[in-house]
Amino acid sequence: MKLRRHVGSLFVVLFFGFGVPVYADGHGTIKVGVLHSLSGTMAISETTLKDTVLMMVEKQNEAGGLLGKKLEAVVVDPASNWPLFAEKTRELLTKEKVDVIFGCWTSVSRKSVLPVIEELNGLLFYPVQYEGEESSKNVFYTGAAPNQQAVPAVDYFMNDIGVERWVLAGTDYVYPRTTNKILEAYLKASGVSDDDIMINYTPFGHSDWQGIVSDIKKFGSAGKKTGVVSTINGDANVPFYKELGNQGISAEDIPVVAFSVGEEELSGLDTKPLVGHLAAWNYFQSVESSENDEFISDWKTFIKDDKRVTNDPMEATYIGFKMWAQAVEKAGTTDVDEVEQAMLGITTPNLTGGVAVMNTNHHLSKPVLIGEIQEDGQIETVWETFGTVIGDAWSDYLPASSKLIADWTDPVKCGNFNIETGECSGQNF
Amino acid sequence: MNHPWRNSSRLITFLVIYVFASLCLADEEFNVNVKQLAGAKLRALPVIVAKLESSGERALPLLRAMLDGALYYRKSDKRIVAAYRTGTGDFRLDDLLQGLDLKVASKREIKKIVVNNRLRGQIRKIIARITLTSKERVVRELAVDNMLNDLNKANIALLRAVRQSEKDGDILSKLDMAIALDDLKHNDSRQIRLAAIDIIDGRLQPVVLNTLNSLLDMDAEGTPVENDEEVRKRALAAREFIELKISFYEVLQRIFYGLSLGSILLLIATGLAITFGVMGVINMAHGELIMLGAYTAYVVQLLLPGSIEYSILVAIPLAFTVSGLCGILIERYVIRYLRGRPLETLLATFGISLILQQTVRSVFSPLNRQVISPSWLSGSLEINPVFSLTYNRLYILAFAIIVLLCLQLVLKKTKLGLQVRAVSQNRAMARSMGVRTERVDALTFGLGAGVAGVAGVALSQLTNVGPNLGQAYIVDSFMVVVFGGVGNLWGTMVGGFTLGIANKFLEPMTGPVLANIFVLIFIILFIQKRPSGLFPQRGRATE
Amino acid sequence: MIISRGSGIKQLSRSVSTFSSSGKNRNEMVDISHNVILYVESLSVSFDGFKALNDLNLYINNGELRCLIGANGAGKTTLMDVITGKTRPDNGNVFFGQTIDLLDKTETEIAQLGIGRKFQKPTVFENQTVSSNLELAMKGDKGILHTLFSKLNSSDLDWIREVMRIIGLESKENLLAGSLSHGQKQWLEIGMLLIADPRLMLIDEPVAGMTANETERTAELLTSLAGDRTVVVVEHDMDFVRSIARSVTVLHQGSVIAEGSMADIQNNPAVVEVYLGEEQ
Amino acid sequence: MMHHNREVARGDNFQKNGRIFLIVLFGVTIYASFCNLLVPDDSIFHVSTYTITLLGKYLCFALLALSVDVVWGYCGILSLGHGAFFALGGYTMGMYLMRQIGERGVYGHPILPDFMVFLNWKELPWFWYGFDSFGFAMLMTLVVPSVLAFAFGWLAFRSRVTGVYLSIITQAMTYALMLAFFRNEMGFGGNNGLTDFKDILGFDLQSDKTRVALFCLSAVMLAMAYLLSQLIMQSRYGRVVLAIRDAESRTRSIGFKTENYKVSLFVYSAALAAIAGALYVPQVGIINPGEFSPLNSIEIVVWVSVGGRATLYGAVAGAVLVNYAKTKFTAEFPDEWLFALGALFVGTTILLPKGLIGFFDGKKWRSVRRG
Repeated sequence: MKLRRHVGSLFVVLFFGFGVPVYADGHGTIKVGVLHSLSGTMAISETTLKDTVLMMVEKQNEAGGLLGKKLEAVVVDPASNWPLFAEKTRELLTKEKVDVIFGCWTSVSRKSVLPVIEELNGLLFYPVQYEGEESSKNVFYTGAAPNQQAVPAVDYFMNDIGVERWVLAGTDYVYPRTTNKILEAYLKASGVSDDDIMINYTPFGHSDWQGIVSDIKKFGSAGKKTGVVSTINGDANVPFYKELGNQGISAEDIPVVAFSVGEEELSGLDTKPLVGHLAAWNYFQSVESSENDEFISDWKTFIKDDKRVTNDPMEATYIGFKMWAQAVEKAGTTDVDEVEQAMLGITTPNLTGGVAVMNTNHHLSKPVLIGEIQEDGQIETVWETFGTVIGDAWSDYLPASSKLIADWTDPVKCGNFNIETGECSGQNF
Repeated sequence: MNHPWRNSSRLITFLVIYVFASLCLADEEFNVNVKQLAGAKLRALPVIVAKLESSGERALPLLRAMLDGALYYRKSDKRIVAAYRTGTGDFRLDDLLQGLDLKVASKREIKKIVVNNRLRGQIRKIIARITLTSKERVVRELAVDNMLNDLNKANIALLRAVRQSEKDGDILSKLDMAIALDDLKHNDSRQIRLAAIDIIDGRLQPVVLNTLNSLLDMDAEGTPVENDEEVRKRALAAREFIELKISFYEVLQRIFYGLSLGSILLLIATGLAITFGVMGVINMAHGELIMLGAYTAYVVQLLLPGSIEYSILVAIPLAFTVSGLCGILIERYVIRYLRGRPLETLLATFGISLILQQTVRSVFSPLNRQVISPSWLSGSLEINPVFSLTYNRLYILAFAIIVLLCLQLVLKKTKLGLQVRAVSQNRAMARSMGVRTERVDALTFGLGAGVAGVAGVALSQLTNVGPNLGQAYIVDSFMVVVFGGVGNLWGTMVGGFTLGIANKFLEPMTGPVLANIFVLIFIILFIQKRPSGLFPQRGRATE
Repeated sequence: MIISRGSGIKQLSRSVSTFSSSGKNRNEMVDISHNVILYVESLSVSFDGFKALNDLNLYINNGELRCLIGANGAGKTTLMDVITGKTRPDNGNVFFGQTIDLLDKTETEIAQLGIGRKFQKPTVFENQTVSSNLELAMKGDKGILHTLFSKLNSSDLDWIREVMRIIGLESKENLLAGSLSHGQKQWLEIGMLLIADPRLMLIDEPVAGMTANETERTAELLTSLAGDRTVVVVEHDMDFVRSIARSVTVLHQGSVIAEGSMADIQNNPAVVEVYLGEEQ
Repeated sequence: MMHHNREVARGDNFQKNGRIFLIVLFGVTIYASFCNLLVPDDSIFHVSTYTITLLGKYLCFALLALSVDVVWGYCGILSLGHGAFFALGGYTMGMYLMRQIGERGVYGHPILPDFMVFLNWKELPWFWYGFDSFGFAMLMTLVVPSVLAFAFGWLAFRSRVTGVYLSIITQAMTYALMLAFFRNEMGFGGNNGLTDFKDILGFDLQSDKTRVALFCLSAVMLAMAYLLSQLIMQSRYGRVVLAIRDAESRTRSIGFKTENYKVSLFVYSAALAAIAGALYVPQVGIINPGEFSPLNSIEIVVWVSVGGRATLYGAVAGAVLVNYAKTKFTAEFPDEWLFALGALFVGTTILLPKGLIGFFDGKKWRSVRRG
């Protein structure tokens, strides 16, 4: 009969464990949810962002908190498991009752979170460069849209380096696919012929680049200046650059501009073979400004490691956090709807100088920088846009999305408003 | 006929004065130009750098430092220096003008002269032009190679001039080729053009093929660029020959890629061939043991910052020890209790793999760690312009085979090997013969784990060193062992190379993902035909 | 615990005849017109160069009780493996009766033809009860759908009880087979052969690890089985062989070196040299 | 001699524990549904929708674990690729849900799902036809994984691939499928998979009632699968399966075509896994190729092992327990939870070879003996 009791008590425990609501000490604090993977494949990138949010919360509390309350960070680990992202979002919103969430890195995690955050009317700040094609009422996108990263990079290649032949190399997932679709359309619109574009996709974590690099070498030996636009993700970059170096392809022969390689990735690899290759971001650690100096020194103090670097998604997190704090002050509440409206038009200084503006499509206006990778793993700016670029939720270069606009002010109030039919489709609220 | 003497002495006097004066002037000009570098905007640099060319060899150290990104200026006096990071994080300075050692400076005292790609390209060309007459053969050859990519009029003139004095056969042949290419494009004489085709026939440099291609192209009106029928025919034949040669070397190249991928598969699978093949333990933590090896390489470089060149050699035995000890611990405290339950070792070792991953993540942070490739492992052995063998792959290929041979020696020739084989064949009998089976088990597992660690060192030269390193390889390594035949090291080797080459030959047709999928499907089907792999262990004992 | 000796044998023969009449008419399937039920001709098997069977010839008559003896590695078990389809030979023929080529058949088909085998190491289904073991071995439709829906009818149950009595395990019906003693497992295994009503029984070392008493009972059991069915026994225990054998075949290094009655064999100089000689 | 008693009582025990399990399952389902829908939010007894979706997920995992237990626990086939069947079931459901979105996608395309629109696909690939019908989709949920399981099992079991080899090729199978589904050209949404579902059979997926209904449905399916599996395992078929697990060659030698048994059981198990996947997808709102990852499949096996093999309820308990632990750990020790999980796996394998259920079972019998 003991078994019966055990099985029984097991279920009773589970049962009450869920049935009894957790009375969070939510009266005196504003809760900030942190939804970044701390284990699994994405931990490598996302852990840093968790620490960034924690640092921002600490700073804000030192400065007296918000609305007279202290901030409290609630950290969970969605473990690089996409359905778990949705579950943890629900947990943060219903169990922990957080007022805002900073989180997600991959597009798929954001897509997984999206229905939940819309259903429960939460607020998510998404700090990573992504493929665009989205604008949700409940999400603010502080990373770059393709027109704030990829398109300027191609412009730079075309006009300043004189690239005529293009390799679009990417990991096979949505961000590279979409970005390359946009770039392909953009290049063709600029008069590049099909023969001069080579598109190549590889799986996640691809490590054997011998064949592809030699294909690129061959493609690049046709006598025209060749450039690689890389949307290769994460871990696959190291073996890719090593192979480039070893096969004797230097940045002068065939430069590579990457959208996913930042200071943090560089700190984990031998930069020798990368020197001279490029990266396009909205932020480089090397940019000299007083805000940046302060941010870097705060970060090094917070993380207690003088060697740690800063990167673009950290800046995006920083901007998002600053904007949210301002919006809460402005709205006088953490109520999502009011904060959402207060967010529109909020400005905050960029770490690279100038100001970032939150547009009505929930995307930022930011400057675009193109830099060359240096021996020390830093990226030196070699080119930057004149002023800031407004983030496009919907690309002008994709036939289906060129008809859509996002505008969260009256009278449109829609993330995907079709200007031809005048309809607002696909909203979950 | 005394005059000449007088004349010549006058001439000499004149020359000496002239040279001295011009040297002084050049010196003056050089110094002025160099001074401009300090604090110059990136946009202004190309003009300044272009002026340096006239200073010839004098400018070389400076240009080379600039190319390496080591050119700085001292904030205090705007003096141009070459700065190299020392072990302590400070910089050692060299004054490029006076050649004086300025000793050490901290990062704050100096500022880098930023170089970008375009500038690097420009500098490389300048260096090539300057060093075209260098005394060193290697430098001259490099200069010629660099100029081949940029055959403009001025360069061709320079090359033609150098052609007269050059003695070295290899360099001469390259010079001839460059001149021939120019002739082919610009010379009006049919004879010379035909001779030029003869010269470039069979050359594999991309510029040759490109020139032939453009020669054989049609222009905008649809008439051939080359209007001489005979030349066109010869050019066509030459192009075909070159393309044939290229495709031949491409096959060789593919085979090499396949062998190199196979050597990676072999390395990661060899350890498993022991733990899984000989002991029957399904070690899901195998990948993590590889990862430990890679981290060992990282730690070794951390501890010996001054000797990166040898760090890998130090890391190999250390990684063997670290992973091996870890393996012995796993055997001693986990696997020992699961004897006879092979499928359950899978579960326990899966748990261990999670623990090891998280341990590494806690100790070293979840970020990737930097393992520097020593220079002898970088670059490639260029056999011809379309066929080269990268050194790191070449060494790893050799290394994989050496590891396998050593292991084979250990298993066949040593007492431990004898005992290992005895225990794997008949445990009870071995024990009754006085073999300490428990010790043998621990050592066998340790051996397999150690080899995994060694594989980790090799992988650290190719890919990221991070907590997820091992996961990426676990499925592959099991496939290789099963394909080759469990318990058979030669099978593992043949299996690894076969799969590697198959993968690389499929890749151009299907792309890397489908190639991988096809190889997996092939293995699944193969196992149906030969349930015990390529080289099965036969006999009643296997039933 | 063990049924009394005399009545056991009687009941056995009775029950065996019950089985035969209730089973399918096997003569239709196995052509034994020449009175030979098993032909093994020029059979060779090698493992990694080791010749386990070397050009072996063997004929077993219908209804015979034959003993195979030979030293370790003489090829006895391999021979059984080949007959039951577990091992494929390099060359040679194995015929069941005149017409059925066993080398064409799978293990299952061979079993369904009525060739039963008891393994050297007793293999019963240790996690199932004695009656369940017998039920599984029972003759009948062995297809998936049948086993999924079939229930034991009363005559099936009678059979099972009958066989349990024969093998002396009737009181152990609901015990786990794994909890039986070594000897009991051997009997259960013989029972599993018996309940399938086989034409030919191949029995590998039936008395290994048995007490003298158990051995004696097993000898009686096997002797009583022969006649209506053919029994081939592989055994090391010479006393046991002597007690049951009517004819004996001696294997050595994968070939037959002698065949005949026990007395013949004992006097055969070749056998004395290679086999009995070794024993001394 | 304790051994004997134990076995005599085993069948009985099996049924009794099964009954307890079903009662608990029934109770929890009714209680949670009631407290979610009818008890007001502010009451202490209210069960949040979060809890409902969580429980729903656990039930799907429990069904998945059950399907692995059927082949592994009872037949000794250690499949390290069962996640593939689960994911395929999930994809068929996901395809139905995608088609249900209709014009409500962000691009408002009447037929093509969003991911096809922005990748410039012009028309629906043939394999998406029919998935607008729920009946067809559900049929495919059963057919696709079953066909794969049949083809795979038929090849593998007929050539007598067993033990470790089988485990490793099942792993290869799911790995190959994962790579294939990651490819955007496959037409299943690549890495992002299928997401942004709106409704199922006309019911809004976001509403609490639909969630509760799906949760209840999961419970019902689990109970049905449990009962069916129990029936199967108690039939003679079930005993043949056990016989194959313990002595396959003996089973073959008494005339059973063991490969047929293995294939049929494998197909049955795959179908259960697929049903679990189909129930899982609408509740978590996403299906993507990550579900095919070999590590996921290993985890399923770990659940069964932690719970206890060849008892059915052990697998269920293991799945619920490990996942509950994961939920708790990832929230409470986000940095260290892998240590705990890893230690749990190592610990149970070494210390509790029969899983937690075996541990309690053993305890029970020891106490009987003492008494």
